[in-house]
Amino acid sequence: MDFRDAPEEASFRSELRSWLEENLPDGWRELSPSRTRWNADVSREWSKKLYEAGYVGLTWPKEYGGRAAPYTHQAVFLEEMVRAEAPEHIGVIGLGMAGPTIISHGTDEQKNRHLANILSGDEVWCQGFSEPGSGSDLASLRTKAVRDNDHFVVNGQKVWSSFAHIADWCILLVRTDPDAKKHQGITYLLVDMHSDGVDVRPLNQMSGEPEFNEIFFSDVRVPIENVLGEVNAGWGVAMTTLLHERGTLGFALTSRLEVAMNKVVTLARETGAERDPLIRDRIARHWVELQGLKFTNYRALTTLVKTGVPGPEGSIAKLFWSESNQRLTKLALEIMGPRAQLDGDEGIWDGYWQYQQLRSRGNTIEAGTSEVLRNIIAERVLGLPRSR
Amino acid sequence: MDFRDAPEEASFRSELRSWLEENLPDGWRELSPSRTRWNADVSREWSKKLYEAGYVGLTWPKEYGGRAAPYTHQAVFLEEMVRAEAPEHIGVIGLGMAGPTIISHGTDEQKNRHLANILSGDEVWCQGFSEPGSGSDLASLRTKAVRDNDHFVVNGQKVWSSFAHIADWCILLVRTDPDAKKHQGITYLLVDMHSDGVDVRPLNQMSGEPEFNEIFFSDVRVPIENVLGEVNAGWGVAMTTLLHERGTLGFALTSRLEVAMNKVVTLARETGAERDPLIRDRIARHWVELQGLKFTNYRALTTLVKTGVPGPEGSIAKLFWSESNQRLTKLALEIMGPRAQLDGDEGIWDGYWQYQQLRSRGNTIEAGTSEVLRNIIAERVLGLPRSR
Amino acid sequence: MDFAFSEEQEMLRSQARSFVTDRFGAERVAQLAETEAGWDESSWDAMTELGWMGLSIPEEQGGAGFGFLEEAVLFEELGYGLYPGPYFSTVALARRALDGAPEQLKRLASGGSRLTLAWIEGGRAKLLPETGMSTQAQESGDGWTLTGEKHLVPDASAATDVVVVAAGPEGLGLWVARCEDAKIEMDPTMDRTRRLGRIIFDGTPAEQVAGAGDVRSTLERVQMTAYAALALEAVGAGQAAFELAADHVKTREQFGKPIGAYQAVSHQVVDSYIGIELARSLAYWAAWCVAEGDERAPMAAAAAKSFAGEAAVASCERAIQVHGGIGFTYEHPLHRYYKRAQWIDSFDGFGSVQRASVATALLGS
Amino acid sequence: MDFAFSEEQEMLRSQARSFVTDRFGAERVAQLAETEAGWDESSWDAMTELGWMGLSIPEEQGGAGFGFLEEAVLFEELGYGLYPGPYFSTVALARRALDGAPEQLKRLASGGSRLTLAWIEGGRAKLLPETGMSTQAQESGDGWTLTGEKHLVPDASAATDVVVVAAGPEGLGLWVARCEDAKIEMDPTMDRTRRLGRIIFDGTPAEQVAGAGDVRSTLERVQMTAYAALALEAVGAGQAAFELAADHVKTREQFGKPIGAYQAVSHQVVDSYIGIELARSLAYWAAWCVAEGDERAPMAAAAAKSFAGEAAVASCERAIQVHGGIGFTYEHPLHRYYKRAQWIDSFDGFGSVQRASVATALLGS
Repeated sequence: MDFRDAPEEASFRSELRSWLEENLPDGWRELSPSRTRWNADVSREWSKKLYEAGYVGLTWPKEYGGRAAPYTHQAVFLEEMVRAEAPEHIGVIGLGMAGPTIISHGTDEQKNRHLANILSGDEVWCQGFSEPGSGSDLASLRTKAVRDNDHFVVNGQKVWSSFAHIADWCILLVRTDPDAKKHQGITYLLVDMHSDGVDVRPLNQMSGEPEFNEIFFSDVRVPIENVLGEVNAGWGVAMTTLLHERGTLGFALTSRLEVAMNKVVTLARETGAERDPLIRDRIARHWVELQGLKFTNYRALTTLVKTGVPGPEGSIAKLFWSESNQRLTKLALEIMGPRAQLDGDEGIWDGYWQYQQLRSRGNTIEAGTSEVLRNIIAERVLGLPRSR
Repeated sequence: MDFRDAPEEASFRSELRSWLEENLPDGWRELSPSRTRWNADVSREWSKKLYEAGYVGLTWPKEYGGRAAPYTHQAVFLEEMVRAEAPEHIGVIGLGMAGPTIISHGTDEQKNRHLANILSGDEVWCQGFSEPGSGSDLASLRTKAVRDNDHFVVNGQKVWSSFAHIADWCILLVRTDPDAKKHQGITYLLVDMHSDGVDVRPLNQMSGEPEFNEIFFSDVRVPIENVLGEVNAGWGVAMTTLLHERGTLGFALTSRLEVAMNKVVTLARETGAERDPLIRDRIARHWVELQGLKFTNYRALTTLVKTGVPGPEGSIAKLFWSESNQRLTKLALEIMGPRAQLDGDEGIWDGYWQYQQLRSRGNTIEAGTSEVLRNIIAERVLGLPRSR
Repeated sequence: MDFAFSEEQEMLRSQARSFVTDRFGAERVAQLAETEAGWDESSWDAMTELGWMGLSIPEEQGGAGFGFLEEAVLFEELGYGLYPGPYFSTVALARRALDGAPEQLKRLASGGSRLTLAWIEGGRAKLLPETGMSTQAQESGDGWTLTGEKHLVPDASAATDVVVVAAGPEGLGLWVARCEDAKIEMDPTMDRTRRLGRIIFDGTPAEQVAGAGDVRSTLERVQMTAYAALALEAVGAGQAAFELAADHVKTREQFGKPIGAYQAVSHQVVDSYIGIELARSLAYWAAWCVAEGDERAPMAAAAAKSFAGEAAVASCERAIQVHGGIGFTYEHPLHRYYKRAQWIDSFDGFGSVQRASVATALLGS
Repeated sequence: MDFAFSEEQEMLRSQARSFVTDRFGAERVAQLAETEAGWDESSWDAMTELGWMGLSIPEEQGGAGFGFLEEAVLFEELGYGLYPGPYFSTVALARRALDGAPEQLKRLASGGSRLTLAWIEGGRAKLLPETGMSTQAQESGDGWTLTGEKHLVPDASAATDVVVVAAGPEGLGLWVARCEDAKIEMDPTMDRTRRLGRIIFDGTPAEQVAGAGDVRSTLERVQMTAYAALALEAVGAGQAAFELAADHVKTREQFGKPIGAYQAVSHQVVDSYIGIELARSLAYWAAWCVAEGDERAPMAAAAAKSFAGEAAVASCERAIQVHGGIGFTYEHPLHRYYKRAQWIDSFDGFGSVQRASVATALLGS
């Protein structure tokens, strides 16, 4: 056990730290604790820069543009990104979900076509899993694809799709055998979002801003070579995606929580709430929780490095993060007292926390509701009987 | 709406207050915040005194020794008992469960035989419902009774029976038709605990003290006239008992919580913890919760007085009380800091809180687990679908 | 001992329920929230005609001569319907400072004014100011003028008149000014149905309604009435969210069953039910104490506001959770109840601020 | 960056697991808890033979020359097995004050002593005393004597020697005395497997082990080591309760299904799993920081103790709940884990006390 950097980790860290200092967009730090959040152009440019410097896809195989570095470098990378409060790569879905699934299940052609583009940010991806009628019960999906020679023709509707409005590609689950059992008639497609018949409509979230989208598919033709895995065997492929969504992504989310935690400390100082013993106790509680979560991720990572399989503790990350983030953003509002209602320009930090707090309510719904994640831990990690 | 006493409530209150001042056992108040809790002899004597003064069975019909007073008098009674920190009547099971069930379902003979004795404390009752194999799933009970001319012959085992070691009578659920459906072969018996073949063994609880008992029945003969309600129709009768256990008793439990709340305030003053803002916030939170619970009971009571049916809010009482009492007793230990581990003579107040805190863990299990009570509210009050 | 509203009060409740559901269903409230005004001014006339403005105003000033208990019924129902308009600022805040100003009460009862209260300045946010105020009242001829800037004034743009806490020559006092004589700038507020704004006074003419001798007791009355009113509104809003949740989980199916059949879902709905019922009991108790001038009124009102604010927020959060994604969208009404609940929760400080008052009453300071 | 114990440490863990499960199963612990001594003295010799007493003691004093990370493995496993005996008081408390007393370390490594620490007096309970002490150390010939009374001394009756915080002529210091030279009175303690007692010194001969110059830093080291050790024990005890719960709900049936199929039950078990896993991560981090003398050690240890203590208590409470009545009985082992978890939680103040230190590190005082 050693929490210090090994020599090659230390040199990677120092190289990255200098790089970030030199390359962060001008005025980024000053900008960051404001409501100004996500700008696709800035983000694309930054993603490219990160990629060109070799910081994207650290653990991916070299032949697809990665660096084949050990997983611990990814942890160092996230820590330094937090320290610098650097913006994230635009390709959250591509890097965290589509990419790893293509690495696991893709043909050489699919890998060559997509993986490097995902890393560079040239291909932005979105996810087409959920439907209005199938939320937690994903396998009840009804978007259908019918074979027409060397194409599938897709019709249906997907929902809660982040980035779909700027996405080039979509990982899409469709029903290809309506007569098969629920889990056995599903196929996993890679769909060009610029195809005819794809219609993206933004869905505004509670805060009023769009982030999610609905995607409507009307006779969209998808070439047969864009099937990922086998026809009608898409459920297993989707499980790979979800594993990454809840595992690897949970890891990155913990870094975001650390950024938010630091901002709460700053807020408490700025408002004088740091002198309130109730606030102090809650800040300390959050800090302790955050260390617990972070080091739990590291334990799972060590197991992954040593055995090739992540430790079962990894299943905790997304679940605990989401509930912790909800408590933390609410604490931020409480620190503001009666000013908590002031949003936008007149609010503290341009309404940064007002947005974050409302946004956080989605955390326990998206990417597996907390109810479903507890079922999964109960059944798959603890071996308890099924509850459905 | 009027939270003040109506004139007859006010005169009842003042008469009772004077009576309590004159009649409380010597030194009772000084004794009460110590571990010295429950002494059957003192309790019997006190129960008799209360009865003779006309304060037991306030709402029961006059022909059975009651006072036929409005339910609000019962509320005044409980408030004054709290104010005086007076000991409770010994017949908790008889007054709260057996008595009301006999009033609802009993024959005239059963009523005449038992009700006045319950009020006076001459008959102490216990409950024989739970079995080792049937906890929440009460209807799976297996203690059986076989008809033998004008008797039932009972064999089996009951558990978690408070007062059984001093009880004269038991309300007992037995299976009389093993071939009927689960809920349809059960009979409700009134059993003389002094019968041959009844064996009571104390069960020590976490604190080390006995309170519950196991009761073993070996060929116990129960006369046929001791069936309450009809043979094989005991499930419905048992529902009456449980309704009272969770409703009326929950009401009385709130009074106990008020006594405990006052003691926590005293403890905080004695230890200086009253100056700790974290403790102050928690004490205030408890006080607020307690008022919420108390006035919710009063609302249910008003509905009962006006319509003859208690309001649905009554279902909250036992559930919320149990969880609140667990938090309150834990707060008391935290107030003590490192001294929280000192039990008995060397502990603060002779280990009063140490006992109360351990005892409180049973509150969410006995008389319907919190899980079962939430199911009941979900299904019966809110009309949600069954979850079993 | 009687814990029920009278038949007349229950009739008022039905009237109010019809008013909000007929005129202010979820869709209508959503539309209004997106307009610049943020409310439907014609509703004020309708409510005046129903006699609601003068409910607690004595008959000699054109009111109905009832008390806060009647108004309590309205607060709960207007909270249930998320009524957008300055009823809270008028009746729970400003009206409580006007008992010594019969002409103002007459105007209010007749529908001639809509009011709010301005007490917050930069850096000081408590309803009961400890000392000083930078907003100044100066004598000018036979009247007064006000100069200074007030923040976080509820429904500032919907009000015609504003009661202002300011520093006069003799100390703190309360003055009423016309909004049209001041400059009003509305701020972006999370709850678009109850907005906050700034009012800038610059030699604005005003009439004094409370002097240094009774400003503290007046503001204490304002505070406890506001707390009780907000607790009632919170009960209404929390109840509405709870009902949406209970209805949704009965019908939405996943894995072949309505999701209300899963305990992880149904028990959340039960906890909302419990929270709102306890909050209701506290709010009714507080309302009665305020109406009767009971000595426990300040403590009861603080207790009710802290508990009901948090219970309503929790009820909305659970409702959003059991709705899944749809409950998280702007188009679904849930977020509007949530933002109102948060507005209430944050008023004059979140729950721990009111619990600190309760603790002082229980334990000393 | 490596978050795993070494192979050697894992072997030590297996050894410890066998030791506690073979010699100290739940029934045996229950028997011992009811005896007057409260523990099995012969276990000390066995543990000494296994080399556990000298794990972190330098080889020149007869130890193994390892560090706290090896001891950390033992604390977790002894917590899992609820080992009754003065290992915690010896190794986590007293041993940390003896680095300047090589003869004492030699005796300890050879099994010649069992130790505890006495720091609490009536009215003052913090491990780091702010000022003064009524217990006095006086020079007497070529040695010292102690006079005074100490409270809440862990495992006082099982120890042979005690390290005492006392006031000497130069200020606070630490002295070691023989327990047989003092008067020991054991107090009824909720956790019967780790009892607290009073030690009364009346001219008791003693040897000084730390003077005014380094008493504070020594006690800080004692405190952080104790916090880390207790966090590890809490993880062990909480894990044991969690396992009992998980096993029970898989087999206990109600309404025709194992109760673990009901989410109201299974999700409680999941929350225990999560709590214990996070606590474990914190405890390992704290152990490493303490072992390495990392600058974050005091903060990490305080964080781990506050979180793990509460997580273990919660794990036991959920385990009791899902067991139903049987888990609430004295004959079931659960209450013993629960009482140990509460012992840990209350040590040197409940979690909010350690969080206050964390807050000071984060926000200043």
